[in-house]
Amino acid sequence: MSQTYFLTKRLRSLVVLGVIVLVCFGSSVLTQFNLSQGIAAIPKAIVWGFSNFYPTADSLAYLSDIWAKMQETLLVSIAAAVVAAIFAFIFAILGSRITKVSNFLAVLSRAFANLSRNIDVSVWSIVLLLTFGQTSLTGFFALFIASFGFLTRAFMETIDESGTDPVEALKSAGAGYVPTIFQAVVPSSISQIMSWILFMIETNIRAATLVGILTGSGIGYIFDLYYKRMDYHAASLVVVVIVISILLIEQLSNYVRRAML
Amino acid sequence: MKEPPRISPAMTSAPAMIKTKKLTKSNIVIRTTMTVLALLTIYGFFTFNNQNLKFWPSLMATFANFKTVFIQPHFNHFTFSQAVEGVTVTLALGLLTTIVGAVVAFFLSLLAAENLTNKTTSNIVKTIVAIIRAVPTVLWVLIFAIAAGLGSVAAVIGMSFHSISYLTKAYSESFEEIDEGAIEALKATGAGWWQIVFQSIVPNALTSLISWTFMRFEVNFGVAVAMGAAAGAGGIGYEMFMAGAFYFDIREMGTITYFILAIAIVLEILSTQIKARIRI
Amino acid sequence: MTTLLEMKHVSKKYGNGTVALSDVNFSVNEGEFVSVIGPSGAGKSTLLRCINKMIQATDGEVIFDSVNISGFKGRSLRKLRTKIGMIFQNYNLVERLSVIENVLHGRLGYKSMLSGSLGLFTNDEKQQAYHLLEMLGLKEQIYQRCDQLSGGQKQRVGIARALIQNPKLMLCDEPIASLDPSSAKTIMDHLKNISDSLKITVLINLHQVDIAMNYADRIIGVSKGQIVFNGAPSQLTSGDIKTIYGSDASNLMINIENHDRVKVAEK
Amino acid sequence: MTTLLEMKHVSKKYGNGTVALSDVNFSVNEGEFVSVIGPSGAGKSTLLRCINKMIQATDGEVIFDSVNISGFKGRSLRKLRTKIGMIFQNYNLVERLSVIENVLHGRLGYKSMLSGSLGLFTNDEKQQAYHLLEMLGLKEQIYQRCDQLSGGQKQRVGIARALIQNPKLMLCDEPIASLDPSSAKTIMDHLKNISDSLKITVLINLHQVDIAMNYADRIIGVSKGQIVFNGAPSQLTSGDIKTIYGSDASNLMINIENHDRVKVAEK
Amino acid sequence: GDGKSGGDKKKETITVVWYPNESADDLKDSRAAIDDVIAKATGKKVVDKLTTDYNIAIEALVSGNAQLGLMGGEGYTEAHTKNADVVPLVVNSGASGTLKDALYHSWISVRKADASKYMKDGKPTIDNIVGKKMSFVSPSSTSGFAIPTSRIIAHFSEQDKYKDLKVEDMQQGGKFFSQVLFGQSHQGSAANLLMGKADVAAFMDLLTPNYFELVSGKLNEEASVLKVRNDAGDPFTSLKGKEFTVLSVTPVLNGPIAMNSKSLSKEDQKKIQDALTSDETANNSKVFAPEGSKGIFSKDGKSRFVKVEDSWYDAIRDLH
Ligand SMILES: Nc1ncnc2c1ncn2[C@@H]1O[C@H](COP(=O)(O)OP(=O)(O)OP(=O)(O)O)[C@@H](O)[C@H]1O
Ligand SMILES: Nc1ncnc2c1ncn2[C@@H]1O[C@H](COP(=O)(O)OP(=O)(O)OP(=O)(O)O)[C@@H](O)[C@H]1O
Ligand SMILES: [Mg+2]
Ligand SMILES: [Mg+2]
Repeated sequence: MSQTYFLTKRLRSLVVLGVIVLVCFGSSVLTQFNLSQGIAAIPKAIVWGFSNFYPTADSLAYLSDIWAKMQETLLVSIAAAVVAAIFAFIFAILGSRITKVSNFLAVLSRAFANLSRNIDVSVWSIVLLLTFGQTSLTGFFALFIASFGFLTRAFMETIDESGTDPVEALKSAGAGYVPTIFQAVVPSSISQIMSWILFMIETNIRAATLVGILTGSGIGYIFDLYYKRMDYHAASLVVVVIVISILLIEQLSNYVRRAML
Repeated sequence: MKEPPRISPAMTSAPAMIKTKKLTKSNIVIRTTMTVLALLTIYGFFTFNNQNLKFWPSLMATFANFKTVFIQPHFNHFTFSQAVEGVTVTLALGLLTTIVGAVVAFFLSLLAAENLTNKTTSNIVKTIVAIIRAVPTVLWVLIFAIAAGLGSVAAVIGMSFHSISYLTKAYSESFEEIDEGAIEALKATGAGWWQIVFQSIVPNALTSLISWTFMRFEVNFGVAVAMGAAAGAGGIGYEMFMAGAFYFDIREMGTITYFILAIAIVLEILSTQIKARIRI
Repeated sequence: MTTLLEMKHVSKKYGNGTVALSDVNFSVNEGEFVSVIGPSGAGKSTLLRCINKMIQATDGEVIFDSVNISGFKGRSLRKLRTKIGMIFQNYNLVERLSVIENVLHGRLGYKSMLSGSLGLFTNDEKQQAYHLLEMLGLKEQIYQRCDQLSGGQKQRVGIARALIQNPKLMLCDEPIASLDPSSAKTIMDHLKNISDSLKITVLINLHQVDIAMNYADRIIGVSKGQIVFNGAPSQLTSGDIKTIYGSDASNLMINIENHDRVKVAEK
Repeated sequence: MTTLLEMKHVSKKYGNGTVALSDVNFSVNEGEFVSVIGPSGAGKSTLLRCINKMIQATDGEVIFDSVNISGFKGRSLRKLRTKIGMIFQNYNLVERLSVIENVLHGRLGYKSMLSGSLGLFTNDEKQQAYHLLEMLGLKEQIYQRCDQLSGGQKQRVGIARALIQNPKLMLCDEPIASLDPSSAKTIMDHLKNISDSLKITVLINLHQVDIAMNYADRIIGVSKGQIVFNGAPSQLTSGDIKTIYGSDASNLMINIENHDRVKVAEK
Repeated sequence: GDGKSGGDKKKETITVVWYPNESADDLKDSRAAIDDVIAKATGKKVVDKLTTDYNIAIEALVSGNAQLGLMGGEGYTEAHTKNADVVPLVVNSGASGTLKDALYHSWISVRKADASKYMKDGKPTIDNIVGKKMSFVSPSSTSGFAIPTSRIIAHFSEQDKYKDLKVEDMQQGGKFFSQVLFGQSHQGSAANLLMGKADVAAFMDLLTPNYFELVSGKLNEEASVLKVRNDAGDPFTSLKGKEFTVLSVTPVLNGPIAMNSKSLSKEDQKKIQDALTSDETANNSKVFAPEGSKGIFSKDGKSRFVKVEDSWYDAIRDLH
């Protein structure tokens, strides 16, 4: 009776498992990754980390330098998220099913957001590096573009989810387009939107490290500097500062998120 | 406007001034957050170390560059097939880290889910994982690059660290959402812990496990690109770094950008499709 | 008696080809309480929405207050809509805002873009909102957030929002479908009360025939996009019900013989 | 008649200080159908769960099948649990899995870690599952996913899962609380049938006193963690009901005088 | 790609790590030629590891993840400090064919158009580089960072105002310089200057035959002017003909091909050393590129690989 049912089910699981193993194997060959080396690397790394990668009393002298850069990075991350949020909001309004003005604009704004979101922030950094050089602005713009793409999509979904109902009600009361946006769409989605912005700030701080390494600004730059100088004690201090900052920001935004509900 | 209200059954007098906005805690928090963020943004713009950069000319130059990047891509230092190879390597890096991450995260998340272990274990695992997550991926890769060697080993292990911690959080939250009853029922039949995990927890959470994993795969592709660029991990990202930061050949960057974009879009479509399908 | 609303040969065909209304003709007098009944998908919602042009009719004319509004657009349309209040099955409130803010939304049609966007309402308007809420028994909840209200309370906020528009006509699209019987009765009583005391014309979609018969001055039966009954509740026969609802009329468990005219609470 | 279960001075105090059970004593004979009734929070669920040690009693002894199981842990506990089937108000099925897979979960207690984890069941076990499902009228649904079943069907899957354990005792925690009356009757009939024909002892929490009286051989009344009634349904008086449920007994709309013994369907 | 079983495989391949400068695409043939010599000598497979970071190359040698590497002097001494098993194998000589002139030079240059601003009494001086935008190669580069910074510090610390000038002050803008860039390679640093991103740049003379040619003055003399060759590859393709003036020239010891002696058998060490120092290699035009062609090393007189000891690099250690 039930043999074929269980057999097909088991076969399916085996096929899925087989595909995963195959993909793993293929990827390992392609990237010349060697699992045994990889596993061996971990204890090695831990040993290396404990013997080299820790802040020393000497490295504490760099703390003010590091903190200054961390501050710069925090500000860049926040500014990029906030400015991106403003643009993203406009694009999301134009792109959302509920509030779109015309189909053409909606498609256009979606396409634009997709473009900026699907190209990694590292790509933008390198292009921007050519014109803005090693300045905070390079980092700002790189993060801005990436945030913009992500937030546009997030906002669009938020607005879509906030529902047509209040919009319909205001429309039927004779309210115009702009007042409808501000009186129905914004209040319905504001807490979600704020929550996305906070999330974006967190993401940006992480990405800023990468962008900083690529473009020579902020906390990424100073890590890179110490790292390339092989001053691993100072570099580890940078990591500590980053970790503490990110954990703090996470806690803070979790608090705000809960309070906003 | 209009005449005063036509409706006036016997009414008590209303307060002379009526405020419409009542400051609830949530409104206060939202406004404070908004104000603080706005102020920090403005303050940020004033403090940015722009080194006498001429803003508008630079911005215009950037647009010109974007135009070149997107309108005039070309091949120079590498061929089409090399670009495909680069993309494939990057994809493979992304796949590998996702799979390694998913497998390790699966077991860790069993320890991190409060309903599967005890609160202490769960908190310890969650804290460790949060700290690992707070270290940006690129730093993991760079740290491993020195400590453990070059190229893909460092890249895969370093990138996996972040995947593991991210997925551990996501998976354990999925596990915690599972109805206590599903676990209780199997416990009552005399099933052991692993049996409960594989017969109840996994099937129950499968949908969200898969959807989180795919989401992470999308992210990991981007990370793999970035690691090629920032940490020399190879693949298309490395080519991009060379083209952009070493050869200053933005037209070639355009080619690479298109490759990356194409894959990213394919991945997104794939992941949306899969998510839609497994939800059924 | 003056005619407030007249529909002449109104048809609506949706983009996907569904013919929701075909050649609908009827008129409503000022102060009348008219209930539209019909099975699901008959076109009741479409009919109501064609009146305030939330949906653009494909064909025919809608005459409101002696003006042919079929071609209204932009400003004139918005101005027209201030004269027509609308009440929804799902209340359609902005849940995160307070009760009074939601009520004041009914004034947006009268305001400039800027003051509307910023939510700057005059003291008069606020007083009016206050009195309406008092009248509807929501004095205590004025500053409460709407997501903390019960369904019946939400619908009363919806009514207040429509009333503050100073409408001549109220369109109600299944206003009690989501409510428990006791809240439903409260809402119907309020609507009847408004119609009686304020002389506001009410056009209401209902799917409970018995309630429609209890409250309405006139009943319009819609089936497959066409008006198949138009007359006083007392004229509605089992045969008509069958025409409106098709052969499954018995499933509706409607008991027409045996209904009492519910006394309308005079507050 | 042999005693299957005996509770001696069982008490349970939760971590937060709530005393859910205090000095509970009773015994259940083999094949008996015993119903536990009592108001919400009385300790019914706690009582049931102390038997299969899903909750560890703070004090007292539980004797099952002549063995004191109070100290059971690990393997011996799991083995004990295979002898005690449990049925839940919310069915507690793995919704994504098929009916037969859920039923086979009842065999997990008998399997090794590996074969259990991988879901490798023997042909015998599958046959048994099939027959149980057939008996419970779910032959058609065998390969259906459980999220596609109705509540009544889900509960029958739950019963099949418990039965495949070959239990001596079935613990049922409000098995019909989420069901409509007709499905509830089917489930109660099945349970009674199982008890009668398979000689499985059934201990069932119910909050409908009338149903308890219709089906049970004996009723145990729990109030505030203590047993305040223990006897045949026919001995239960309005006074007892009041003792069990407190002064609001009238709110329960229980009509003890006037109940018929429902005939148990013999399949 | 090579597959599994790390242990055995590792011994059959020799990994050579290259600095970012030598990782450039147009030096591929040159790298291959050197790999070839090593492969022929040992009979083993030789794998290239290209890097984007100096320190990854250094750490690779230190940890034994790579067996051989062409390094800078500064990088070598750091590697040796971290792990004494890292020792120099050979170094490329100067025109004499001996260690005596196994030197190259570190330059500090400015664009020719701006050169007049950096003149004092008709002679170039670094006095005016204070507050300018500076481009170095990488913090772990010898000629692109260590040498020029020590030169600058030595020059300025004579003045009271700059008495306490430290290397740290050179690494970040806003201290001594208004901005500090790192080109990540000598090519990158030079390009920073010629593209106008930096006012002053430090890089080495060895870019000359491949990318630059002399316009006036003598090579490796202060005040000499050079321009980008017309056939220069990236990153100079869009900078053809741009000119710059060398303000300061400091000699630097050539960097060795170093090895991690623990991860390479004695036998192989000898074989490689012999092969590299052979006449055959010295005459291999792919390894030592004659004038007009591109290579990692250029043929100048009798230039060849010669054996070198760790102590030879004490001169660099004295810099600190
Ligand atoms: N936006 C739309 N696009 C296409 N068809 C639509 C649309 N809205 C409604 N319809 C169709 O038009 C017909 C009439 O719909 P309408 O919503 O007016 O019915 P109704 O009488 O209000 O039904 P209900 O009682 O379920 O609310 C239905 O067949 C419906 O499927
Ligand atoms: N895990 C727990 N921790 C603390 N207190 C608990 C816990 N579970 C139950 N209680 C408390 O123990 C008492 C008995 O609870 P129990 O669930 O056994 O009652 P019940 O008779 O099953 O009620 P119901 O009919 O509502 O299911 C209640 O006061 C309850 O609040
Ligand atoms: Mg409708
Ligand atoms: Mg209970």
